[in-house]
Amino acid sequence: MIKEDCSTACSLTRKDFVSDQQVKWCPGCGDYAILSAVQNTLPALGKKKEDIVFISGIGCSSRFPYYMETYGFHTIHGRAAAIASGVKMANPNLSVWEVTGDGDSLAIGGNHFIHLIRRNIDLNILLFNNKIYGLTKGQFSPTSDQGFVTKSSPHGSIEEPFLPGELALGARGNFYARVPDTSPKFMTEVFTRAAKHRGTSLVEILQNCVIFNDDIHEKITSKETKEDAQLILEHGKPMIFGKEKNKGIRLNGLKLEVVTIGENGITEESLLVHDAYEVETTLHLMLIRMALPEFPVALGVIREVATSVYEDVLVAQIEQAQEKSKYKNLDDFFASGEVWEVK
Amino acid sequence: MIKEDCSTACSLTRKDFVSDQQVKWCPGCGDYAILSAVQNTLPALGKKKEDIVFISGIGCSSRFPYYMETYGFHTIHGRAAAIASGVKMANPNLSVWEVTGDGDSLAIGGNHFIHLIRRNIDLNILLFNNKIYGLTKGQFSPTSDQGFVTKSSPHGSIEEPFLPGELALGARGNFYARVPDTSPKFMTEVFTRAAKHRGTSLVEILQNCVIFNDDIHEKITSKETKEDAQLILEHGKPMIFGKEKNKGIRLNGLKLEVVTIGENGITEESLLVHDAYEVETTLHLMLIRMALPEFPVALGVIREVATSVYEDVLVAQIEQAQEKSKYKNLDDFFASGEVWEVK
Amino acid sequence: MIAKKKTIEVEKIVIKFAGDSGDGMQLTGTQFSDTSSLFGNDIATFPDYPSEIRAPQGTISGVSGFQVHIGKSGVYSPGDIADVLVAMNPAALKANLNSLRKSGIIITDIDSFDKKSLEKAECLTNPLEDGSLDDYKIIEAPVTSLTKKCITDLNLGMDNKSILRCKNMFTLGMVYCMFNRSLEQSENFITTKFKKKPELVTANLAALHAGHNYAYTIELLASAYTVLPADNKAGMYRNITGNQAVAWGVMAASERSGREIFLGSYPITPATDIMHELVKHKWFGAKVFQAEDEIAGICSSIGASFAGNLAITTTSGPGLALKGEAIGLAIMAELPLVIVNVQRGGPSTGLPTKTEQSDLMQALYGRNGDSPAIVIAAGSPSDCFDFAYIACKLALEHMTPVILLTDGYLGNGAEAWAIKKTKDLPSITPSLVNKDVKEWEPYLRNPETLARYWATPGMPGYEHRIGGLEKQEVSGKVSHNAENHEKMTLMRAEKIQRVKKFIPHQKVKGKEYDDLLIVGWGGTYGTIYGAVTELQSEGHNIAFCQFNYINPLPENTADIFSKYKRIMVCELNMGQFASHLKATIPQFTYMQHNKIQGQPFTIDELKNKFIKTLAE
Amino acid sequence: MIAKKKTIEVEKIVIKFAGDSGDGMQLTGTQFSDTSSLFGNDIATFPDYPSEIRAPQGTISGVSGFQVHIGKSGVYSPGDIADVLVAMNPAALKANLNSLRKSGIIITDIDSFDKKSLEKAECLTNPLEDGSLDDYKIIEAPVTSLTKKCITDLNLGMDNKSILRCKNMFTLGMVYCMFNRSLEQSENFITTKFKKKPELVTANLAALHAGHNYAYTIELLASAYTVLPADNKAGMYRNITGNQAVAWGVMAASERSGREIFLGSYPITPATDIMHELVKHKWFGAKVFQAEDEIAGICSSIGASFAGNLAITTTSGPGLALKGEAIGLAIMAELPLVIVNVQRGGPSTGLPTKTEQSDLMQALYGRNGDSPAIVIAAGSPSDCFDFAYIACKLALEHMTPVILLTDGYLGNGAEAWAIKKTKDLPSITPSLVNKDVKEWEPYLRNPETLARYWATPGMPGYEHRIGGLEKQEVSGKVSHNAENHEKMTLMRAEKIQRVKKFIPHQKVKGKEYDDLLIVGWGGTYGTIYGAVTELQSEGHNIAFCQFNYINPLPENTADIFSKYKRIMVCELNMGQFASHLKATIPQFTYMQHNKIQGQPFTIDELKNKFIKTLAE
Ligand SMILES: Cc1ncc(C[n+]2csc(CCOP(=O)(O)OP(=O)(O)O)c2C)c(N)n1
Ligand SMILES: Cc1ncc(C[n+]2csc(CCOP(=O)(O)OP(=O)(O)O)c2C)c(N)n1
Ligand code: SF4
Ligand code: SF4
Ligand SMILES: [Mg+2]
Ligand SMILES: [Mg+2]
Repeated sequence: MIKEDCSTACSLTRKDFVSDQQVKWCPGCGDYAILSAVQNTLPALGKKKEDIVFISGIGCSSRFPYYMETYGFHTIHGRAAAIASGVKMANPNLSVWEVTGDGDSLAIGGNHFIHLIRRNIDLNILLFNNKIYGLTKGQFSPTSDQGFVTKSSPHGSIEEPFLPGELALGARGNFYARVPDTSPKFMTEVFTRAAKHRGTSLVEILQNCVIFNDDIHEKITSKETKEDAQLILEHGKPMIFGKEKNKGIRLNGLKLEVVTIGENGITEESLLVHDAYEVETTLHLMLIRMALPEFPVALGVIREVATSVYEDVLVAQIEQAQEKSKYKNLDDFFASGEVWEVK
Repeated sequence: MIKEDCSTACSLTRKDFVSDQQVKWCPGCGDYAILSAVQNTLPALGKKKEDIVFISGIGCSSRFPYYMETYGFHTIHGRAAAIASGVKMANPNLSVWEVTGDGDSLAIGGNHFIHLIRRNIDLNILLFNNKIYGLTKGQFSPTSDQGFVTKSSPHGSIEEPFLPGELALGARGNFYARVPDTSPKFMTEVFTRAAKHRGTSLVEILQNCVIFNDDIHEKITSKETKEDAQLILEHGKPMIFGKEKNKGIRLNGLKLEVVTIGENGITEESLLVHDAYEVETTLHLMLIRMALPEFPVALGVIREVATSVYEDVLVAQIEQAQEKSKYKNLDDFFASGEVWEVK
Repeated sequence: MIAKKKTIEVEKIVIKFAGDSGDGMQLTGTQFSDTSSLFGNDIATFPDYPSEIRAPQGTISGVSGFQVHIGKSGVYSPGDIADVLVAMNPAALKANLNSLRKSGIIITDIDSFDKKSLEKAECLTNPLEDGSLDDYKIIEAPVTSLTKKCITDLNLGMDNKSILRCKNMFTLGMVYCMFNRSLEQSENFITTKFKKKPELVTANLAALHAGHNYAYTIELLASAYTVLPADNKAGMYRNITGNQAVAWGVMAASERSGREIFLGSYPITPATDIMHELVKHKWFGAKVFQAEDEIAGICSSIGASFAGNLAITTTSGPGLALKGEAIGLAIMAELPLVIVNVQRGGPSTGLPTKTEQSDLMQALYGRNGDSPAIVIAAGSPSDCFDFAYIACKLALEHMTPVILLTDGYLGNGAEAWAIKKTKDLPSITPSLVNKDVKEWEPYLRNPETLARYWATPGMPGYEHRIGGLEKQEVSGKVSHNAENHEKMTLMRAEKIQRVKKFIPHQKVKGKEYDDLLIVGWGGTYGTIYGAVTELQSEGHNIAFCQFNYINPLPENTADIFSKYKRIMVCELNMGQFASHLKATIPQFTYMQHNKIQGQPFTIDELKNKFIKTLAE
Repeated sequence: MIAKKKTIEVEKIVIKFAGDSGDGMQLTGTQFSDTSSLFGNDIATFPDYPSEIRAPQGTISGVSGFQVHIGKSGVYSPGDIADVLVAMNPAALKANLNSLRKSGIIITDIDSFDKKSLEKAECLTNPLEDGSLDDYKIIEAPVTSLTKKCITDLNLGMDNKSILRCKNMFTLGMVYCMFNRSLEQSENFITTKFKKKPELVTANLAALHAGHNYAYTIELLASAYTVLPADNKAGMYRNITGNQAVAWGVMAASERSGREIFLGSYPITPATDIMHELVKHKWFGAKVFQAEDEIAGICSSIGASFAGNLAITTTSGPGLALKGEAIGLAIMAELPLVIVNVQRGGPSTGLPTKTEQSDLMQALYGRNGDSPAIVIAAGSPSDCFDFAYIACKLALEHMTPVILLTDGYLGNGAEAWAIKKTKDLPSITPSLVNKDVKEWEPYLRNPETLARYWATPGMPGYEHRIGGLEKQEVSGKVSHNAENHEKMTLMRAEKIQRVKKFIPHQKVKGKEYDDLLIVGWGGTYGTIYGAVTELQSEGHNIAFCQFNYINPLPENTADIFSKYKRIMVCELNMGQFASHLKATIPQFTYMQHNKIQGQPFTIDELKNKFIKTLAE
């Protein structure tokens, strides 16, 4: 059935982005909150519904497109980045979102992930990091901690986990943000920033899988500890956190340290001020690597650097070639070169 | 024909590692020097010939194993890392070398590359970086510079290149070194260090492809400029370089800078001292990213951090399980559990 | 090595719902049976209330149960023994365990297994942890907490107790999902029943859907595979699923061949359990590597094979597609490798939790070039043991990849397995170099099998290089020579054909020169067997042969076919084995019977088809 | 759309060696002809010295040449026109260009094209850059510098001049590699000739090997494909290689369908040149994406197709193996996609620079599940234009992946192409949604073709979701329903079978009811055609039909087959098309003639085979 073309006539609301499919995640799954946050984000972006595309791989998280009343493609495991790249190159006017999991993007899809980031195609990646393979019922993933016991690692996982942000910056990433699935407004803010950034935006969402890895992010997200455990970064603002808003991050030589304002002569001025636009990755990487219990976990937009966008250059090259072309049309071209006649 | 078992009886020399196959690279190709350096490295390692294995993918560089009188496997494009991982896990006593190109490891093989590094399996990767696909006759590769004109990028490549070292550290790498194919002794030294390091050792070799990308590393390697263009790192030594040995690298805030000893009160003490063993990647990454013309290019072992090795833990888990096992043998196990008898 | 006579019964299934008196099990059972009737099932039910009217909560005497027997037809009793037990607490589990068949499915509320409840149920240890349920398939669902969560989220202002009363609807939703039932009947029921209390309508519907979604998400499979061990030989038995059996078969092959196991794999439904099983057996020295993708899975195995291990990789359809290029490498390098493919519904992601036989052509041809491999298929869950063993034996003795096809139905299905002693299994003699022989080159061959002789890193004097480029015969060096390529291509083909001499002749069940020969392959064994034997006993002229060796086919295949008027190939796909037979044994005409519904055949459906065909 | 009558002549080839008098061309030519005689060739040579005894170096008058005509037999003259020209400097090139056939190969020393030499040769612009050689295949080898490098490295103490004298041996090594000749004869010659000067032996051998290795490394292909345009229709012509033709065919389809081109690809011999060609045409709006691997190549194309582009991916054997899973996705999503596979020798890495037809089964079956796609094959280089065009047309009109098979021989081979006007090509009407019709669902189908109607992002009101899971018919929503799966599987099969109604009937060359029908497919067209027509003109009862449509086969295929006593399938593999025919049209008996040498058939060899068969 063709829906009425309302997208141009009336202004869009959250509901316009809710599809008619029943949402099929486990009750309590963090994916619900993310879905909701995305649906809250889109209306304000000013994109028409028909110009928005969600592309996913395979995994619980990858069922996402079915629930969005936009164009959507639930593809194959690990390949969403490549498919989304094709969509965007084919039609640069589209707002393209890749929805993926830690297994989908960092296990089987790792190669497309790093290459997409390197190319800086203008896509938004929502990486649902629940540190587990949910859909296949609980094996350790490339972000699972060492020692993690799962069905496929009954003696504990042997592997060093990736930090998605670190890997992305190692692949020359220009936009990286981290948000927990427990903060709806924060998610919407960050998703909006990601959408507005031109180039590949990677948002890592700390997502809870209630079934196979419940509470894995609890230390970061629980009501009791979150203020001490989260450092919410804002560009241009000093790095302050804690229940009392009196803790901060300071640079000591080449390392970061947690300090308390008011102790040992520390003032707000002693603290680092977040600069998301800095081209050098040094400080961004330090922020990405901060981990509990020594440090709070850095959240928000950690890096946001504007640089040339793949498809812009592609289109420019095409336009230039068209301007300079000696052929008016294909027949012209076919008839050019060394041609002879048989009579 | 079975060769005589000389490897244990007599001590090995370079010649023992030269196979009977005619070497088939283009005259002048940098691969010759690398082959030679590897053959010079092996005798001193104290490994028997039969315990050494070379695994490669596909590419000019990947023909390498044919020329080594050891065990060797010239596999398929991009998969050497995965195959070498299997070899090492199957028999941890072997000294396993992966020989690969920038296309083989960073294009099609990118996923296996980052996962191997993350797992820290004790392999030595020799990455021949000629910034081109040699074997397929000259397309840009993931390390080619933006704007590079090739058969597949007649209007100039649009892509931001990877820095192999940066990607490896983003994938949690613990050993990374860089050497030019023009310095035979230096290569042998670095290869020896790589072989001795336990865990995944990545050596990026700046290799010249005379046919499709001649002199791409010339600014770094040419006799005239190399002393100013190369910063040769040695653990524990200050970072000095230059024809006059009077230039150095200093830290200024969070950035590196080139200074001249004797000017503005700079002495050797003002300079950074290389610490390859530092766990934090911050400074190593800065060194990896230094680029001409502003900076010299950092060469030698940039990072060498000892940490737990994948197959060590695997073997330990197996040994532990064997000790604790309630089954003496397989028949025992089959007959355990809920068993019943039909009479 | 085909498993002995047995009957497979898939059309009928007995489900027992059991819980505390307050858990609403009667209602749950009734709902399920009502829905099943609407679905077109024959049903018989048996409500089984606690004898005491108000027995203490959580005790065995307080357990209330409702048994439902459903089937396509011919259901005459509520069933003696349950196939599926839904147990809402430890007491319900304990009380009903003895009436659940071995290898049956237990669905239980993991949240109810706290210390107090266990004590009330008089359990000294937790049955979920003490190994006493090893022989069942247990589904531990967090019923209480998920029910709570989904209803609390709705802010209906309900108290905890009322919320918990919806647990039964959560369970019902799960069971509906497992048995492919529609929710509609129960939705209507709920809406009508609580008409006056809209919040209860909302809450119960939410729980029903949540349970359904939960089961859907974690891909619960109803493995409705009931094996009646009709005439088993005397001996020791235990239950085994097809996926377990594959793992154990490989372990046995490791023991007999003296080669260590290496499994490189990537999780994929329904094959993952093979990896889950094997990784438990580190005590046996099995090395299991969860790779970053299917390609790394097979490639690490190829590396391990090169290094001398018994190397395996396991996957399902889409994963096999990804492994094609690497299988070609193993064919060219002539290395032993076992590829287990647990087939599921395709194409593409298809029907991941359903069974199908549609990867046969892919197994035969899914890679570039003329690249023959051995393909075999197991016929039943316990058969998976035998054919995993044979796959390893053929790989190691013939120096080639072997593709073993099973399917979701076999992999998840369980069956009684006559416990084997490893020493009674056929011997395995890997094609290793003979160190006494001075002449060796990488591609020197055993004249009988054409297998090359395996020399592995660590062996002094045998250093050599191999690879994926065409090789000179004998020396194994790279060769671009035209005649040599033809020779080697024919050699690789002949090597696989020679396997015919090492596999058993195909057997037929039935009389020669009967009217109709039914041909099947792999996992449809049980149902076809059931249908044909029933027809035979009814006096029909029908015979049956089920293939386990697909490539090469057994030597006497054409011989057998020549003895029947008509041949009908039955399979769960569009006719892939029929195509294979047409291409390899073209002199016969093959009728086809295909089912492409992600479901196994049923005996009735086959019988009807066969009777009709016989009458034609 | 089968290309018109033509003769293909592959057994004979004319090579001209040309250089400065001092370059040793006579010796080089003699060496090559001597080696070729030893190889068993018939040869005829023609030395062609400069008229002036000591003409100035580097000038046209100083050019010395040596022409060699080699063939299996029947070489009676040194040849009128050369197929390959080895030109050591600009003068040699200029002097000999007019006696080189269009689309011939030029091997030249790029180091010699400096300003001075160009001036001496009276070239106003550099012919390598000014486009005047557009119609030839140019191999620019750095002969001088590589010769220097390899000899200098040996530290023989030779002066520059003596070193440069070895350039001819470098070139000779290259040519030996291209034509698969052994170096032995020339090695012996060098060793004997310079017996007294060991450093010259070393230097010349080094240069010979270096040239050989260089050619080997950069995979120089001798595309010995000579088309004699026997009876071309009147019109404008230009030369085209098969790979070029594929790119142009796609461009024409883009023009006629109004869809922009997207090509996602990863380099692989011998398919890379399609990408190289297409990327030149940014002026035409073609988007070419060099992906990180084959999987990203096809997946980016699938994304582009979803977004509404005419999407293509190109590869060769091992790359096709990697694309299998994604092809399945396109089949399930029912998206238009063209997959071009330029076949090479397999299995595995195999023989990357040789030709073969061994990916047919992979094209038909190389993915999981029952997953049919259209498979077509081009018959000659210029035919690649037509079939690339048809591939696009079928994909866009039938909403399905189409696999186009060509091979290394076609891809690198060149042929005269009758220049097409785009408006004369058949129209292409993509199966787009009709915006006037209010009823639309993602899997609503055109009743005639069964193609679904394509709605692409950017179209308001058509927002929808598709994916790789099985879909409900019409609505396209995810469905696990059993009957629906069967319905959809049959639908996908039927959709492909329906294509029969939209492709031409198969044609036969020859009389009905002849003794023997020769069947071929794809790139063997020219040679089989040549052999059969010669035999026909000699009065033999032989007919011939070459298939371009492989799946589905043309509707009248069985009809044709029924009219011949015997059918013989000739192909460059172990018999894959024969297997396909047996499986799809099982009622006939198919004889086979296979060649698996990485080489095309030759006319003589076919004629002999056919005559023998006719006599049996
Ligand atoms: C080619 C292929 N391999 C494997 C699978 C099985 N599979 C599906 S989802 C998945 C992992 C999902 O993990 P993640 O991406 O973290 O998603 P989550 O379910 O946790 O959201 C796997 C292994 C598949 N569908 N296809
Ligand atoms: C599956 C597959 N895809 C593509 C190719 C073609 N191919 C061979 S080598 C190569 C790239 C080689 O580049 P690199 O690894 O940098 O090696 P180099 O030749 O430069 O040493 C490509 C694309 C192949 N052999 N197999
Ligand atoms: S299994 Fe985990 S990730 Fe998947 S839907 Fe359930 S809670 Fe969410
Ligand atoms: S093409 Fe380049 S990389 Fe390859 S062998 Fe020749 S010089 Fe070396
Ligand atoms: Mg996950
Ligand atoms: Mg390279």
